[in-house]
Amino acid sequence: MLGLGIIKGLVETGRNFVGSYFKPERLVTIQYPEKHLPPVEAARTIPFLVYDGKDSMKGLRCTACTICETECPPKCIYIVKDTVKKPDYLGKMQNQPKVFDIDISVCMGCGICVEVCPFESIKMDQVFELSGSDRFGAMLLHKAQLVKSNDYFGEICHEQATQINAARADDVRKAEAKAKADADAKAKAAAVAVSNAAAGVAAVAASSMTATPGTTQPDSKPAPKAASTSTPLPAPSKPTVPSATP
Amino acid sequence: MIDSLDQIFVSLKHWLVGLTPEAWQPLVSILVSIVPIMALFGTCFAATTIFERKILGRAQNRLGPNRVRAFGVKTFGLLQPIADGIKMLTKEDIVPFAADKVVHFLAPVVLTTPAWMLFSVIPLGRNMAAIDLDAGILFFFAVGSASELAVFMAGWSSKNKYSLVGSMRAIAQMISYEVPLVLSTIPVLMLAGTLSPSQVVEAQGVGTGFFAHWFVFTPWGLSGFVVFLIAATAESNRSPFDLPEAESEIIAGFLTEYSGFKYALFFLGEYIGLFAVAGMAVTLFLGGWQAPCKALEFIPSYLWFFGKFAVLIVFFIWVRATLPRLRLDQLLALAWRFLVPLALINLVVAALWHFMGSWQFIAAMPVRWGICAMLVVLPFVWFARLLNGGKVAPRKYRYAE
Amino acid sequence: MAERLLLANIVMLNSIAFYILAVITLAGAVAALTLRNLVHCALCVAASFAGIALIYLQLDAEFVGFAQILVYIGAVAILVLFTVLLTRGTEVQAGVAFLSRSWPAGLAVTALVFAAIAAPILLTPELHKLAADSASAPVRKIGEELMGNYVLPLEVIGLLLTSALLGAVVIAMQDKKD
Amino acid sequence: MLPIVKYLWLIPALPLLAAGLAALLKKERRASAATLAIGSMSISFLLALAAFLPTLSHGEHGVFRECFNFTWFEFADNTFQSASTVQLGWVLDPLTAMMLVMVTFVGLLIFIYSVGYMAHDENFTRFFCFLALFAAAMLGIVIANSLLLLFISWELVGLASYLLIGFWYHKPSAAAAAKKAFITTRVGDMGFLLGMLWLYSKTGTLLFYDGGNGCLEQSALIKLVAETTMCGMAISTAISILIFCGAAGKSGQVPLHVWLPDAMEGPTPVSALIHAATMVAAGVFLMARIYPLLSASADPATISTGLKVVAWVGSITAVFAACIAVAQNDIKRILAYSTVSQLGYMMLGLGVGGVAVGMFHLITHAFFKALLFLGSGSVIHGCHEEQDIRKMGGLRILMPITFATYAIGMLALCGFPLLFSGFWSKDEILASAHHWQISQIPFYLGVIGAFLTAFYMTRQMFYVFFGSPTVSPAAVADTKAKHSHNPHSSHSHEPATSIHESPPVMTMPLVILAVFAVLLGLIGTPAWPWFHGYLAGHSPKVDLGKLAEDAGLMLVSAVVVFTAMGLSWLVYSKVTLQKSREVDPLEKAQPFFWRLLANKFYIDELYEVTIIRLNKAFSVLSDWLDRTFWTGVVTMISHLTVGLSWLSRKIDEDLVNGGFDHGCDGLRESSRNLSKAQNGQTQFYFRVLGIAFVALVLALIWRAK
Amino acid sequence: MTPLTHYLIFSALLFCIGFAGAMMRRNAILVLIGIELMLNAANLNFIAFWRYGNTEAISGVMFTIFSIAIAAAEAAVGLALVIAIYRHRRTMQMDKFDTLKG
Repeated sequence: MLGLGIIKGLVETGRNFVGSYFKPERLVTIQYPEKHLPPVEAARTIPFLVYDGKDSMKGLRCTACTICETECPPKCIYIVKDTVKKPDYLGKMQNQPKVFDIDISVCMGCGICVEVCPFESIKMDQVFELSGSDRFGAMLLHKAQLVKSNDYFGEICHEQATQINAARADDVRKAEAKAKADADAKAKAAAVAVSNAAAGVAAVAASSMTATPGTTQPDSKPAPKAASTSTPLPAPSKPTVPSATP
Repeated sequence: MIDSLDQIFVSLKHWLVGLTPEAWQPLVSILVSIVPIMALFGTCFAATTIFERKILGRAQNRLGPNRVRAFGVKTFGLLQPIADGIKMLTKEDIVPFAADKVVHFLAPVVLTTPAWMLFSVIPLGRNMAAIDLDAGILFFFAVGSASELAVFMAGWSSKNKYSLVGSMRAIAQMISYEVPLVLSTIPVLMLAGTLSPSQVVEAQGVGTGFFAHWFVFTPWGLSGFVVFLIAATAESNRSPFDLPEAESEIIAGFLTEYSGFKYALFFLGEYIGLFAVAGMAVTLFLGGWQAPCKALEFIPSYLWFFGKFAVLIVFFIWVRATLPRLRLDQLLALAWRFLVPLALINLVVAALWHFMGSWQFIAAMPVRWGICAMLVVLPFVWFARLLNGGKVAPRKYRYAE
Repeated sequence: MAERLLLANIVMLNSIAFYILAVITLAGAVAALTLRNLVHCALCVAASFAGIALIYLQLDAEFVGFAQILVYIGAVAILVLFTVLLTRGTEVQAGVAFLSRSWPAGLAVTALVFAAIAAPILLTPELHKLAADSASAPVRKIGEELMGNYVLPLEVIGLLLTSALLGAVVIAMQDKKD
Repeated sequence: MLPIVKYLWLIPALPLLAAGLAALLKKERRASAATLAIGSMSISFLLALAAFLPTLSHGEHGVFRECFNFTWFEFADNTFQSASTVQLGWVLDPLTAMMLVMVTFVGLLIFIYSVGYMAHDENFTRFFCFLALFAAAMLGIVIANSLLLLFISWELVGLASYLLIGFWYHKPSAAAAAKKAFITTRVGDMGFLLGMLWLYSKTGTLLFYDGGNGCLEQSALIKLVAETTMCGMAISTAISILIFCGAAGKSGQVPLHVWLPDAMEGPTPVSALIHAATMVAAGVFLMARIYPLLSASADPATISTGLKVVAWVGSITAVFAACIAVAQNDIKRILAYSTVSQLGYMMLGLGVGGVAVGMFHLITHAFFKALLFLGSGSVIHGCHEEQDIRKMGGLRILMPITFATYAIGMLALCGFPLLFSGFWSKDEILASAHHWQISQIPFYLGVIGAFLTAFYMTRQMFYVFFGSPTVSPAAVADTKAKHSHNPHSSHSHEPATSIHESPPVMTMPLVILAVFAVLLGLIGTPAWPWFHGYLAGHSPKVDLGKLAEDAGLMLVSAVVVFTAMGLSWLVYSKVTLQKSREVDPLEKAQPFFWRLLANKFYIDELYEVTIIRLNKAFSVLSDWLDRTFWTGVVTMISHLTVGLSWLSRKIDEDLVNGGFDHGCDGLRESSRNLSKAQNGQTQFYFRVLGIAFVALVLALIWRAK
Repeated sequence: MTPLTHYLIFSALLFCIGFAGAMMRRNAILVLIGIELMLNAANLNFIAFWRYGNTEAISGVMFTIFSIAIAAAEAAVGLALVIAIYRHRRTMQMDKFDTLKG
């Protein structure tokens, strides 16, 4: 009969009304500014740039390859290459961005930049309190505002960060082994000719290899030092292109 | 003592009018009636906005607004209307470029003015109708129908397809539901024998002894009341009949291009219309300001009126919290295939009830009740079945359950 | 003295009200028949109807006034608006004359007609009379008349309205063949 | 008046309503149609019982009789003072009550049976519509207190019979049979109609009983008896003989019996209901109803000519049909001739012994003949529409219930002594015939008929139920099981392969009818003739001595029956065991007589060469007259007319039209000028309106001045 | 205060405005509106005469009530006709509707 369903519905909402005063656990509302919901790993808002180590500018993974700029559907990324290069975690010299801007009022949070980045250098953030009082300027984030440390990434996306770190450590280990093998081969070749000089070079190269994954092994003291010191040094050998991360 | 408490506002008005020079008394008398009504129902409007949101929230296991503070004091959100009001009034008034500016401006005014006028005939207490019109109920429906024009003006002048669709929906809905709305009141007018609201209320006080003689406590009255409530909900464009403003379909219907103060006026007009219809429902079916029995007459009449009024408003809010929106065809089918036939049958039932009132034999009362109740319930069930039609198969869930 | 003053006051207010309403009504009517946008015309005519309803009230004919509002504003005006929308009357065509070709003849005839009505009115001295102080047509009396003397016209009107309703539906219904 | 009398019309009205509703049903609503018909019939049966109960008590004047009459219409005819109205009405007396119970009860059983029998028929709904229509009409006959109402119902019964015989109208034989039945009975009905009109013109009323004014009551009878017509016959006798024509047509008396055997083309329930139990008995009922008229004679001591005619026709029919039945091979045809023969018995009983004797046989016959027909229907149904008894055999094993009930019906029909109802009713007829004053020949004819009846029924039993089936019972049981799984697939034409017992809905009525076929005799034995007392309006006493009085006659009839059955057994028991059953042993012995009998004494052929040929000759004559003589007359008249028209046209065209055309031209010209004012411009009309208004005002002002 | 003449003149003006509109506008809807205005002017006369005459006899009021009802019927049928005509002729111009000319 018409009306019974209506009465059932009224009873349900009536119970909710009364119940919400007596059973606080019924309430689904979070008092937001004071309380937050626990973060969800898959959540994403806007992109940020990841850096390793302490120095945000030196440890920046971005190589200014501009793949993300090309791929970005709303075209909210703006990159200018720097003329100066810097070494990456494998010690190879890479380009670095001079300007890296994202207009987050244009960004739609699709995450395509993250998908296409070959260097794991751009990731999606979980911050959402992004309001600003300036209609135009406040929403245009510059490189300095965009950088966040790999530790932070580990915090918000623990699982993914661990995987990436492991992969990168693996790369380093492989590169080391390769370098060592090369060094051995060279040493053998050089054993006939010059043996003393080669040993010194190999040692330096090895120390620079171990330095990069410093973020994952914060206790490894020589990492920053080695990174900083190894910058001016030329690559000791051709240590294979950093194995393309999936 | 009780009487003077009951008539305190009436005496106050007389005293105030008496203070002025005699030549000005007609004007002053009018003003003294209008100002309190506007103040009172304006406050009601403010209160209803916050309580509606509170109740809606609680009915959906949320908290509702609770954050407005005044000078650092927590008010549990009670000052929300003031904050809203300030926000509304200070917002930019945007008029679309293509809009018909004059009509666009006039629409909220045309909507709100008649809505306020509706209160003038509703008796808020004993001797407390602003004007005791002989044809008050006709006045009520006549003025109430003016809002259709306003809705049309709003929808058409915005030059926006959503607005136009919304206003067309609203007009179709209002015209359709005006028929059962008026038809459902006719039994009351027939049995009360008057078109004056105060006399209708008095007719419901006759013989008040142990049990209230409100019209809602008769078979035809109950049926009429239900039809009236449904039609009133639709007339005031409230959920589940809020198709004209369906946010999820046509943005906000005829309100789409309104902002700021004009939007607030529309908002006000709708709520005032709702109050007026609720007040009319109280007057027609729930005994107006009458107490349910002699023993309770020490409570002043206006308190009775506002008590019933508040119950109805809460009921409207409750319904809004519960029911989902209807489809347009369902809406019109409900009006023409369910409410109108029921209201028409109800006319006959009321006439029967009246004539069976002269029966003298012993079991006359139960027989009268039985026949009338049957004549009300059977068509209800039958039309409900027809309405459901059984065309739609029960929903099957592929994964759930 | 005071009573007479009071009465004079009310009467004066009343008659001022009439002139205001008359001006509004006439303005509405003129606007309705001169504006180019049909929706504006319909809205203006609604205003004019409202003015007439208020004049009825001013003439103490409550019931008729409310009936006028209910029927003309609640129904006829809406009907006109719907018709305007259904016939795409809102599209004001530039360059198409909104007056018929023979409008000067019409104007002349109108003037003649007005003269023919107004002259007898002005020339009949009996019509320069004033109204009684108060009058009322109570609803109950109207109802009794409707059910008594006028019961046959009432029935006929009911039939007329029903057939008009059905006729309107049938006429305006879309042909199935189209 | 008892309320049941006032509402007696409900008994036929309910089936009529059911028929009307069933006619509106769609073809697929089979269950509804059956429910409607059976439900209405059950209610009618209950009402009939309710009507039956009060008739058990006798009124002051002997017989309980109450009637309800009303005026149908009046006409301004001043020839008769009292004849300006036509009245209809219904009557409740023992005759009516007994017939009501019989018709509704047998009808109900047959309706139920039909559900099973017609289960696979496409036009099931239509069938029940017709059945209900028939029941309504039959009940109308029974309750009628007016010869006119009776006649109306009578014709409706004929219509229903026509519809039902031709139910399978796609079979040419069925269509022809229906037509034949309709036309043949019409011949009799002509007499009925004439008799009725004569009666009306003489008495001014057609009501049977009307508080002393009815046509069957004393005052009318005296008037009718007093007048004589040609050959010195009393008018009452002449009228009753005319009405008897109708009865003879309906009841298949010689020479109008020819339609009844052909009517077996209809579905078997129809044969059982209409052509055995009810409709054909309507003739006998009619005779019983007008018995006062029939038996009226100036001198109460003498027997009226009407009764003599009835008795003679009945006795001749009894033997005649029985003879034919001996040589038939179609199971239903045998039963049909048997029916004709038994109807002859009823007429004989009515003629020689009065209402009770004939009606008693009617009632017992209705039950056992309905039983036999339904049994044969069951056999036919079981053998898949096979009706030739020579192709059957051994069914007693395959269809035990049908066999048992059929045997009971057969014994009742044969008049097997003491136990079976047929014995008592037939014996009574024979006894009455024996005591008849006029002649002993009807008695001897009756005895011969009884002998033949027993003979051919035994023959039929042997053919159908004894002997060996063509397949072994085990194999039959096997196919039976298969058959029950798939009832629709077994439309093969090998009768023996899937012969099966009929469903309970068919056998149940058989059992009930069988019970009645046995027990019903007990209400009319000579020792306790309750039935006669009931009809006559007095309570009989049990008197076993009466039994002894008739013992001699009973013995004779018993001997006759046993002899016939024994003879039949001798002839056919051996034959049926042989495989060569195609040639009947009697046919071998007497081929000429056999052929005569098998061809029904060539009655149909006789009609063919006499009446029908005469009819054809008349048609040819009419055709010739039409083509030559009348055509000439018509042609002459038409030429005359053409000449007159030519003259008329000349006058019209030259004289009248000339002036008229001129006038029209003038009118058209002026209209064309005037119509220019109507230019279709609404606003122009407005302007004219305005100017007219101004002119009006000016005129008014000018007049006021 | 206000003499009856004023009402009558007002009503005459209203009537003439309606009449002029009905005569001069090309649009069929406006012609109907003009007719409605004329009807209203007539109604106003009824009420005015009632008010200025014997107010006990309410035939003026009754006539107005019936007149309003008839006007409603007229509007419904008239506008339906307008819609039907528009559907067939695709125009609202009154001077195009001259199929019935003589």
